[in-house]
Amino acid sequence: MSQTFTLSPAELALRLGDDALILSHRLCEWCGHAPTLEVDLALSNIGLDLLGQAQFFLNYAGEMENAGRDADALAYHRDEHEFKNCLLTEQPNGDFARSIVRQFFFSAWQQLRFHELAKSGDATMAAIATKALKEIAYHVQFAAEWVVRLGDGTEESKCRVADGISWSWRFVDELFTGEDAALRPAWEARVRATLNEAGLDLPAPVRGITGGREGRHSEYLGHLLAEMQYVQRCHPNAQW
Amino acid sequence: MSQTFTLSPAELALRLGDDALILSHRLCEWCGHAPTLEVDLALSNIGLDLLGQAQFFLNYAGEMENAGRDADALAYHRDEHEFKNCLLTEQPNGDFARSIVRQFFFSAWQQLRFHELAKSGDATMAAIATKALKEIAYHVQFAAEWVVRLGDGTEESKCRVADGISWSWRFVDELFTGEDAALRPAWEARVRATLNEAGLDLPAPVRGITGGREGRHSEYLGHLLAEMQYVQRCHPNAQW
Amino acid sequence: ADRLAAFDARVAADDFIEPKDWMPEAYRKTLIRQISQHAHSEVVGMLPEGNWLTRAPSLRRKAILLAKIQDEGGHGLYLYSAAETLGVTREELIEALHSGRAKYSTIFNYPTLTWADIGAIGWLVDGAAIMNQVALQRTSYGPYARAMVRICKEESFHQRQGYEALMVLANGTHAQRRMAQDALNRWWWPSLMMFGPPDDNSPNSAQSIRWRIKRETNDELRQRFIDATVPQAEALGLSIPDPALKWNEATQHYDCGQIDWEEFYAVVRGEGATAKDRIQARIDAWEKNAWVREAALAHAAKRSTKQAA
Amino acid sequence: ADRLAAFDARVAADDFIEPKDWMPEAYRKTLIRQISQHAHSEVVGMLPEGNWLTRAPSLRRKAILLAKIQDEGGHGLYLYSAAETLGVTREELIEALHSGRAKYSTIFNYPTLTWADIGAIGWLVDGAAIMNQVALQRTSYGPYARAMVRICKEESFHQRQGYEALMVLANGTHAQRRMAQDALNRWWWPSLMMFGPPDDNSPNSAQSIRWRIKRETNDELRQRFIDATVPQAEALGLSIPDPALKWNEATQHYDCGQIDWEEFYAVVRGEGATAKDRIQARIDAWEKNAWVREAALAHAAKRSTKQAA
Repeated sequence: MSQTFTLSPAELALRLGDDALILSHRLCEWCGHAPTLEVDLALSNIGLDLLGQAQFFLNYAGEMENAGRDADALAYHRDEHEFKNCLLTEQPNGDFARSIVRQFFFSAWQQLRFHELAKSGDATMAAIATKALKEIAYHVQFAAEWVVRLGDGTEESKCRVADGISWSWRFVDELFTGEDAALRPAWEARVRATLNEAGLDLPAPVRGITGGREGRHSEYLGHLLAEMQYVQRCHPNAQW
Repeated sequence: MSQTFTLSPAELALRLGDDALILSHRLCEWCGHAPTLEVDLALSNIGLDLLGQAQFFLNYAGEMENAGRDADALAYHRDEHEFKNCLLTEQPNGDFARSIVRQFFFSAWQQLRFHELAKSGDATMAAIATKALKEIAYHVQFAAEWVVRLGDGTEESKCRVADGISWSWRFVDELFTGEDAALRPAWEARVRATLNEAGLDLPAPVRGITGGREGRHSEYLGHLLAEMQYVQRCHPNAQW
Repeated sequence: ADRLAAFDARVAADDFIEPKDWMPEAYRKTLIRQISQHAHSEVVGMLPEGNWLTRAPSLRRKAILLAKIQDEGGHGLYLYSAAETLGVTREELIEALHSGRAKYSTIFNYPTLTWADIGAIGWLVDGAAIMNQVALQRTSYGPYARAMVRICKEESFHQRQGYEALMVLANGTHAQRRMAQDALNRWWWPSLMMFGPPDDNSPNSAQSIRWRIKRETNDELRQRFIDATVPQAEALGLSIPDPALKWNEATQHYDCGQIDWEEFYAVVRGEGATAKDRIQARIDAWEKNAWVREAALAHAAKRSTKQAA
Repeated sequence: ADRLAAFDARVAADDFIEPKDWMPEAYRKTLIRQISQHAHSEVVGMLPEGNWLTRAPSLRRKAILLAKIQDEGGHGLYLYSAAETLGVTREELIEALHSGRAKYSTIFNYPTLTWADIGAIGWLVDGAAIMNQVALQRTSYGPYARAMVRICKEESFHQRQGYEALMVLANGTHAQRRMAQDALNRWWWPSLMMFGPPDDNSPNSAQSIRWRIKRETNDELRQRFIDATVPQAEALGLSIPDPALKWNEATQHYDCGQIDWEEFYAVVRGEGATAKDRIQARIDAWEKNAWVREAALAHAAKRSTKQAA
């Protein structure tokens, strides 16, 4: 199943671009509905950063493919099985705890992954990663602080954040397939530190659910794409 | 605003077909999620009846249009502003009380409207209406019984059904525009009888919200159509 | 001991046991487990198909799918009723499902990702279910056997509809053919797992066969399913995703590759890709609508008080 | 009386009143009402645009829209802060919004039905808002005036973006041009209503102008908006949905048709097409997430206890 070792740069750009695209879409769903105005703005901020990353990666993936597709063509005119985002990013928002845990797990992974990518021989990828790392540092901090607040808040918030962790934990394995496996110890250390501060433990290992990287998604992605792509699909030749 | 007096048979078939199509879609959303298995089956049943009506009316509308469009073409390839369903049918399910009130208001209107239609000089429309009336009698009864159960059940269910009534009440005016205005007294008598049995009153008049019959919808229809039409829009020339 | 011998003799003679008849406690328990598991499977099975109701690509297909799911809910109802004749309530059975004590078929813990999955479920999943269930029409417990007669009839119909839907895709556009093949790729192995663990690892089988709760072994049924399905796939022009699959002239059966039993047991343990989503959907439907059931009970109580007065 | 005279003199001299300065109670109340209504409008205004975030037809447009909505949330924050300097808490203001005691701009009770509505809102709604607000940069209350400087700058930017988005549609396919015209048809009259009732029916205007909370009358501002907007519509090739609209050489202004004030007052009363949806969305966001705010407070309390120990 693991194909990371032979990953082409175009495939890697597609994966990282789809991760950012899909998670930014989920963050858009929070807009106007967050617990406070300040949190609303912060989630929009993260969403905007991810949307920017998606544009860079997908445009570059399109360039490498050299078939005349730009980021918009890739975002709006691929079918579900052509999307390569990890399953974690497409999971529904659930309550705020689920969304925050998803963000924390993902951003902490992105931070490590992009740190490697910034040293890549591919100058474009390295430049995208370097720019993104400044944004990601804030995403990790924001999400980690909320994990701590919720874990060390009320009984209810502790329950909810624990539920969020057990929901997302099943999708962690997928982040560490192939050569990314090497990143796992550092990721677990980072996550453990925050969970401990929140009075929570790292969950026991579970059977990981994978497939996103090969285009086999959860049932949620199809609904997301139906909404995201609808206008473009109805007007295939229009400019916007 | 009221254009019912000059309504062409094709436009009428479109309106009645869209009503049935959109409400049956909402009922599909309940499938697998209803309060009991029995209710689940009953809602599916109503949904199936309405879906059948939609097919008859839309196929007939397509025939009259004489431009080669059948019911599928009309359902899957029209844009939002071309849909002529009343706003009541596109309202979100909300809780069970909202859905049941929506059904009761709509089915009670349909019953009166189709009773007239069954006497129409247009033999096709009359036949569709006659067949549908048998189904509708059951829809009205099912919904009315639940309105009574909820109104005369617990404090909570009474609150919820009252909320459902006030949600849907704003869309009642639209049902009685043009020549359909003559149906209103009979409809109000029917609704009042059930509400009284449920220990509830007919609400005070409010400013009605209209527009569906002219293609100006609520924000909900666009999301519904994105989901309903997505596969067809992605594969415009495929057979299914 | 006399009662037991009489019971065994009746069962061995293919006689039906009825609710008021004496039966061994183990027989009763096994039946409750099996019938309720079957009922839960019907009800949970509404969800993966329901996932495509709102996106069905034609009005005709949408109506067929809605009617099919409705049939499944109906099967759930007959089966819960059959289980209730054994002295449990539907609420107890549902509570066991929601708490994870009761199981349902592992197949429903896989996601439906394209419209082709709806065809594949009809063809393969209903096909496998029929293979499993056809013998149950003559199972020893009367109410269960009678429920199965009706269920099997409807499921044959569903299977044909599923196969026909897939046929349209297989003869359709490039994208549709891809969808159809992809669906077969994803549903083939889980369908084979529906027959349960291999015979050498199926502890309850012998007793169940003796009780006529089962009439053939898992491996026998699985083989029959493979033999029936491979030519159907060929007729569709689709490839079974098993490089080891080959007709064996000697046995007059298809040989096939190794099933990933590790995956099977993980899904049984509740670790399937959509297990958490499925059970959460059921729990939500039950808990968020509790007020509706309470209202109905309260109203019925008021009404009977009124009538008594 | 001395204090009042001094206050009036300062205001008349276009001096800024600051939070610690003495001010008449009616002035304070009027300001709280006006600033909080403005803040609520920004926050509720996030919803109709947010309705198209998940369907924005290009990544660039999606980013522009998300950033715009974020700006509106930011405006809400500055304005709540400005209102808080007058001695109310944000919670009190939000409670007044949710209970229906506080109002927000009627414009946000109309639905966004196509992507063109997003362009039309930027062009017309932000355009009208700027017309209304530009004078508020010199309003007499310092914190409000300073918030408005920043807000007006961002809203000019939004207006240009909205107009540009609509320009693309107006020059696009037949369907896109239809969308653009339809959006103008639906948003034109509600935009004119944003300036409030006609002067002869606007009881608070005179006092507000004396207090420099307002600097021009509703009708003056409305006329200025019409005069600025008609040529912009012409440049787009779109028609203003008002058959009575005509340039008047004598007045050097556009004459226009009668506004449906009955509709305006109905929307003010909370009977707009999406009023119930808007306020319900805000209440849901607040109530369903109450546990998050409680957790943050509980955590902060624990932390400060720990630090004190």
